Amino acid sequence: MIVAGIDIGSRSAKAAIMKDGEIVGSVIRDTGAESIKTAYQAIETALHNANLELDDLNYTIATGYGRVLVPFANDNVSEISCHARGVNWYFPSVRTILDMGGQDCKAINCDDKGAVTNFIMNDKCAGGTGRFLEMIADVLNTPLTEIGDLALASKSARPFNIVCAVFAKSDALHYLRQGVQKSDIMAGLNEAIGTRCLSLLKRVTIEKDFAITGGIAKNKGMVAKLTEKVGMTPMLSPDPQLIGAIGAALFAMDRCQGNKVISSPKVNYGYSDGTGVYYITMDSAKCNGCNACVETCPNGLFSLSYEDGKKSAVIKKEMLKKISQVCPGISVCRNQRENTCESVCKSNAISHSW
Amino acid sequence: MITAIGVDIGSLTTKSVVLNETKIISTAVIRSSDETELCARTTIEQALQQIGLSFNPDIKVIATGLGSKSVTFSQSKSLTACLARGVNSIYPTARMAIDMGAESSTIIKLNERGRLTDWLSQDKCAAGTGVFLEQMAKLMNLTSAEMDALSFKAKFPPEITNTCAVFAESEVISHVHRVPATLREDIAAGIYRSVLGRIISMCKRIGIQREVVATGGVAMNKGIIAILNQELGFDILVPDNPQIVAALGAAIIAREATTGAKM
Amino acid sequence: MTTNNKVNSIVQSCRVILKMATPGSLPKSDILYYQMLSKYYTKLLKAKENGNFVAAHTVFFPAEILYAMDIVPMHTEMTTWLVALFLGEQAELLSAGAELGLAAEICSPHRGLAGAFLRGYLPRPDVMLWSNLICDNTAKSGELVMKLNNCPGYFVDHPFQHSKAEVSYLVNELKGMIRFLEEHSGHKMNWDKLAETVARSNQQLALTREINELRKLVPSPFPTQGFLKLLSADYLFPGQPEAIEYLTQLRDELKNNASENKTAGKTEKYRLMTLFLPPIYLMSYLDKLYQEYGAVSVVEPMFNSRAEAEFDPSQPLKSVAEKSYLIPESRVMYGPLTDEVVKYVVDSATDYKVNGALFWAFLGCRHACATIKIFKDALNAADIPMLAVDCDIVDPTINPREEIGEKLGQYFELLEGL
Amino acid sequence: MTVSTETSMINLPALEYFRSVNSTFPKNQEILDFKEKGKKVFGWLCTYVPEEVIIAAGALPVRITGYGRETDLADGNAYLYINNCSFSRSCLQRGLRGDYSFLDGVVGGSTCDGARRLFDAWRRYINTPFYQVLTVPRKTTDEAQALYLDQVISFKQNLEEFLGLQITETALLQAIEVCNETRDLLKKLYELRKRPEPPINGAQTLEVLTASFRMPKVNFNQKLKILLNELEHSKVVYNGRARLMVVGSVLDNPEFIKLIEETGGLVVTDELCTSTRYWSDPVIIQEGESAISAIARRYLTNFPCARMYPSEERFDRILALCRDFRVDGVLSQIIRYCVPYAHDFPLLNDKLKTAGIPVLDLDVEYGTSGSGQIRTRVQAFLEMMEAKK
Repeated sequence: MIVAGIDIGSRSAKAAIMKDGEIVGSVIRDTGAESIKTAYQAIETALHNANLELDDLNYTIATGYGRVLVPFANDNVSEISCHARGVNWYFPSVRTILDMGGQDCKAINCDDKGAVTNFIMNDKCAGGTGRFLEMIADVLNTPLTEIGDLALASKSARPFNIVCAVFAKSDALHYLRQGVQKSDIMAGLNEAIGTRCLSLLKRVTIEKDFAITGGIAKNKGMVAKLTEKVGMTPMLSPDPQLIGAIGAALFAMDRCQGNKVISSPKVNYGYSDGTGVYYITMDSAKCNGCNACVETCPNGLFSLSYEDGKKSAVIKKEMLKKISQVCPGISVCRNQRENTCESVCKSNAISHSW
Repeated sequence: MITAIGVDIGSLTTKSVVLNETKIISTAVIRSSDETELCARTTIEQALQQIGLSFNPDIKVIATGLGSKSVTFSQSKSLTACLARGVNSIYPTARMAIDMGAESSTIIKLNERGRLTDWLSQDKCAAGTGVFLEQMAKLMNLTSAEMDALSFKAKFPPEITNTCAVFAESEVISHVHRVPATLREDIAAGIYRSVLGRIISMCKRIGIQREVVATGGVAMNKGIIAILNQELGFDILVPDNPQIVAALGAAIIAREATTGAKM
Repeated sequence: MTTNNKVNSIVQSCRVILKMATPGSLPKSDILYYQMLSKYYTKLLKAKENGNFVAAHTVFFPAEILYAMDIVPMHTEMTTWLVALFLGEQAELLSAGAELGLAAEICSPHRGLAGAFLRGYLPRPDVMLWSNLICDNTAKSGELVMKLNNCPGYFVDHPFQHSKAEVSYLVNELKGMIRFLEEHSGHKMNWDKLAETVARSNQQLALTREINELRKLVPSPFPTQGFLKLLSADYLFPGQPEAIEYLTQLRDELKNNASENKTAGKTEKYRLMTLFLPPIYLMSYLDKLYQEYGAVSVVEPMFNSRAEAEFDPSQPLKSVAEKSYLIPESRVMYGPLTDEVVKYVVDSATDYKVNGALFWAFLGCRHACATIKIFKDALNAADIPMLAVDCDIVDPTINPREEIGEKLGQYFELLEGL
Repeated sequence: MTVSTETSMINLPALEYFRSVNSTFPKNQEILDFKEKGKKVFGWLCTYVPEEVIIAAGALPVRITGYGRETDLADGNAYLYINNCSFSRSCLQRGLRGDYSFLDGVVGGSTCDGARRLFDAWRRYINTPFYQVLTVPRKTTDEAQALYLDQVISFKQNLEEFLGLQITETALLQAIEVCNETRDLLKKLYELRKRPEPPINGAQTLEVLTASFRMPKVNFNQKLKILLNELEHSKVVYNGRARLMVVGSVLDNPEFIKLIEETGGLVVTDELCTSTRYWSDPVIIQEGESAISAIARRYLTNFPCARMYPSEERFDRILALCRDFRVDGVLSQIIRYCVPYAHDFPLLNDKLKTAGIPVLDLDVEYGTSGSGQIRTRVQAFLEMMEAKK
């Protein structure tokens, strides 16, 4: 059985291919502007590494910020559940997880099955997140991969009161001006971020074992700081950034017992941007293949597909990446003509999110 | 002959103004570096070179801005005081000034005698500062100047809802990459609006009073000034070289200290 | 809930201060002040073994009634933060509050208060008493504390406005509290004792007024942060002999200083109005700073009662109710912000001949900060510049003290320029 | 959820109408028509203000709300302070920008610090001809009720004086009748949501509630009757992965509920100033009691806000709602700096968890339509509940 988990994060996209419970291919790449393209590129590279093809996949689960609109995914699961599940696969004893992503930071509790029992997430401020560290690395002109080790060399950390990504930057500059060692600046920042993470962790229950996921787990300085703050040595998986994708793949595995696929009948097609996520949901379970939508849509978005003998409407493959250009959204469409894909669908199999 | 020099050390640029008894005889603006002391000296020397002179320690120097206290050859004065003095010397009728710097915005109020009576500055969060604007311009592969020029063409500026620079970044990116993409001029204007929203809020907090003057590097952007005028509902005054106003103020204070004569 | 009572630290600190005091190094009033503190907390510490009944209560609470009933009071906010300060454990108490699930937007003193009970830093009270003076935080604190100590409690509902009906409603609330206390403590209300207390409250008000008059003198003979001691005297021993003794001594000293033209600081260049509370953990730092610039706080209209009222000992309960309306906080901060209130603040500025006003914008206090614009506009109209300084009154991590010092420095420079 | 809001819109014109009423608020056609007739409009803020008295005076009560969406609060921040809740800042900004210039008066209650200061600033910087803030006790004892009656009577008298008319007993009785009918109809609407597969979802319900503060009650009642009838015959039904309840203070942006329901949950009930706390209890006139005293009692003893003491009553009513609507999980949406609700959270959280109902703590700004983060939190919450099953 071959399954895939794909994690479209705000800054990077990851994919993991699992064959009979073993990881056979994976990839980590930057998230481009169009999450759909990114998704395809990511999965294709991962499959390529395992010399497999898209059609070989029995089941795919998407997670992360762009999870709702991965066209080839059978379903999506939140990154919180996926991280817990992924960590549990490596370390069943873990009960407390800290995940630091590009723009957010999460504290998670889970049980011995890797099921989430409690979680908390940071709010509107990006202070003390992955992006934050990128900016700092930029100021100290030290590669992101090295700033961690930098802090370890520190003798006297400098205090940072603000964690505003941009302003910690100017504080750092200020210190540089005073000729403060980069290591001491970095150590100070780690202290500030560490405190922030700890207060987040305190809002769930801190019980052993403790694991750190996300890019941050590669940052030795932060890991040391967190070990000190939390008072537990964290479990670190070989590729902490991949955990979410692995978790998703594991969920995918559950979904197809044996080789029989129980896929969510609903698939979302659409696009996302900073103003929100926009998608059309097609429910193949409800669709009776009446073809009305295919005839009605003025932009020829739909076509009928035949899967295991059942006719059901889908969005044309060539249209997948053009939805934002082709479909104006149902409310607009409804005002333009009296028949829309939704109104003609007697079985309510089509719905728009915008 | 030279009577006094003022230096304003910003996070991005360092400015100096050289005065004789009656007027400005030279100015210089250089990029700030990590060594404050060196920075201050270099900009002064540059200003002096332009008029074929070199620095002599007898000249009274007053420095303001970041780390100005640490400069050995000068006295330090607060930015607000220098701004007030500078603004008043250019526009005696000014009652309020909006200084938009690289990493902080400061609003000052002056009384009819041109004395500083109130100020408000925000330096806790990057939203609404020069760096923020530069970052946003970069996202659209524009220089601040290009973004500014574009902003005039804006027809339907979108509302940039995120104030946190990091989130605003992804918001702008999304506008850029949206199909069909939001026009860059509209995005630019949208960014200005969100920045000015915060600045005007600060003005209202201490009470808007005309005439209002705009200073600081950001004020060199005609586009942002145009929108500021719109939002305020009246035209604000912008000196020819808004960047050096604080340095000018520092210089004047220095001269007053030496000659006791007021400009 | 653990029991590691830390109130002792207050008593010890007072003892140390008093021990180190060489003749003349501390004014007699200060000695009385620290004796007052240690007396209050010794009583609290000994309460259990003396078989006393302990009632915890929130800020601006009519403790007169407790004294009249021979019940040992525990001022929760003040006790929490004295402990935190003397032990430097602000962070600990705040994170304890967070563990309880109290959001960061909740005022830090009250987050810490709950934290202090969770950690068992404060002794378990026999009952919890609280009221909605001065804010929603005070109004909501009680129930959580009751749960943490699992003790009974009584909430005194303080009405918003000062109408006849509202005063009698408040009197009724207090009656209810007395019934509640009699039932749980077995103590009877001693009305004569309350009457005496009220009589002393008149004396206390009179003394406060005298002291205020002295502070109007130029230069002011009264030290900048002294008003906090005035405040604590009323917090701990309202209408009690201890407060009277302290205030009398203080007044005499001030009279004396005034006659010898002694100033509070070295010089008096700037007379300041203080609005709301400065960060209490910065007091000594601020004192130095004020000295350096020759600034003295001469009036605190939000925290220093100078009401011209006379209470009627024959109506003790009504008097106690009326007193709660006289607390400036309840007029300036809790009640409607009428033109009279604004005028009261502006007039104080002129009466006390202030050059400028400092508003300590404690971000945890929503209703205080919301008045900044209104007071700024009113004071500026009277040509008095007002600076609002963002701060947290107990949490040092919010605004570094250098930053605050920098701002004050700039402000004094501004005053200089005028 | 199997059906999106829009689909069902097509068969529910009455709902469309309510939506149109909300879309142009505050100056919507209903209000303009009312003013056309030369009648007065009074803005009220907070559920403790008795609408009946305003209606009995022949005037239109309109609930003051903010923008109903997250937006730059430049003026709100300037005249209040960032640590006042975004709801009060949003309302004040609308006032400052003249959006409420059509109001002849504003009436509020001394309910929380945020509201008190909003009124202080409103009185000082926005001149609305009539202005009153009622003292609202935090208890519901007989004395408290007497005090509140005293306040309501003074409000009535001030109104009479301001409008130069008498508010008769009959007028009050009629007003009570209309308002009670609104409450009754809204109750019927909620009854539909108790079904295993309700004909209306949370986002749609919020549209109805929001419209109810923004038009004459008579018109509203008539429209709502039509809607109830439409829903009886509507073939569209909703079901979700879980039946959810939203608790908190003010919420008037349906987009927020929509986002929650997009993740697959179905919002079946709520405990908000803008919903159950608004319509729950009818005014009941007891033997030989005057209308005004019945009104005062109802408003003080109605479904309590977190400001009231003791909090148990609020908690118990939340638990009752959970039971009646068979709620699987509770979303606590607390607007930042809403201290009464923030303070109650630890206690409420305990109560619900002991009752076996999981709680998701969402800290939001007023008017938010929900970010990707909120979507993630809600989805994870649903997954968490499913994993427990």
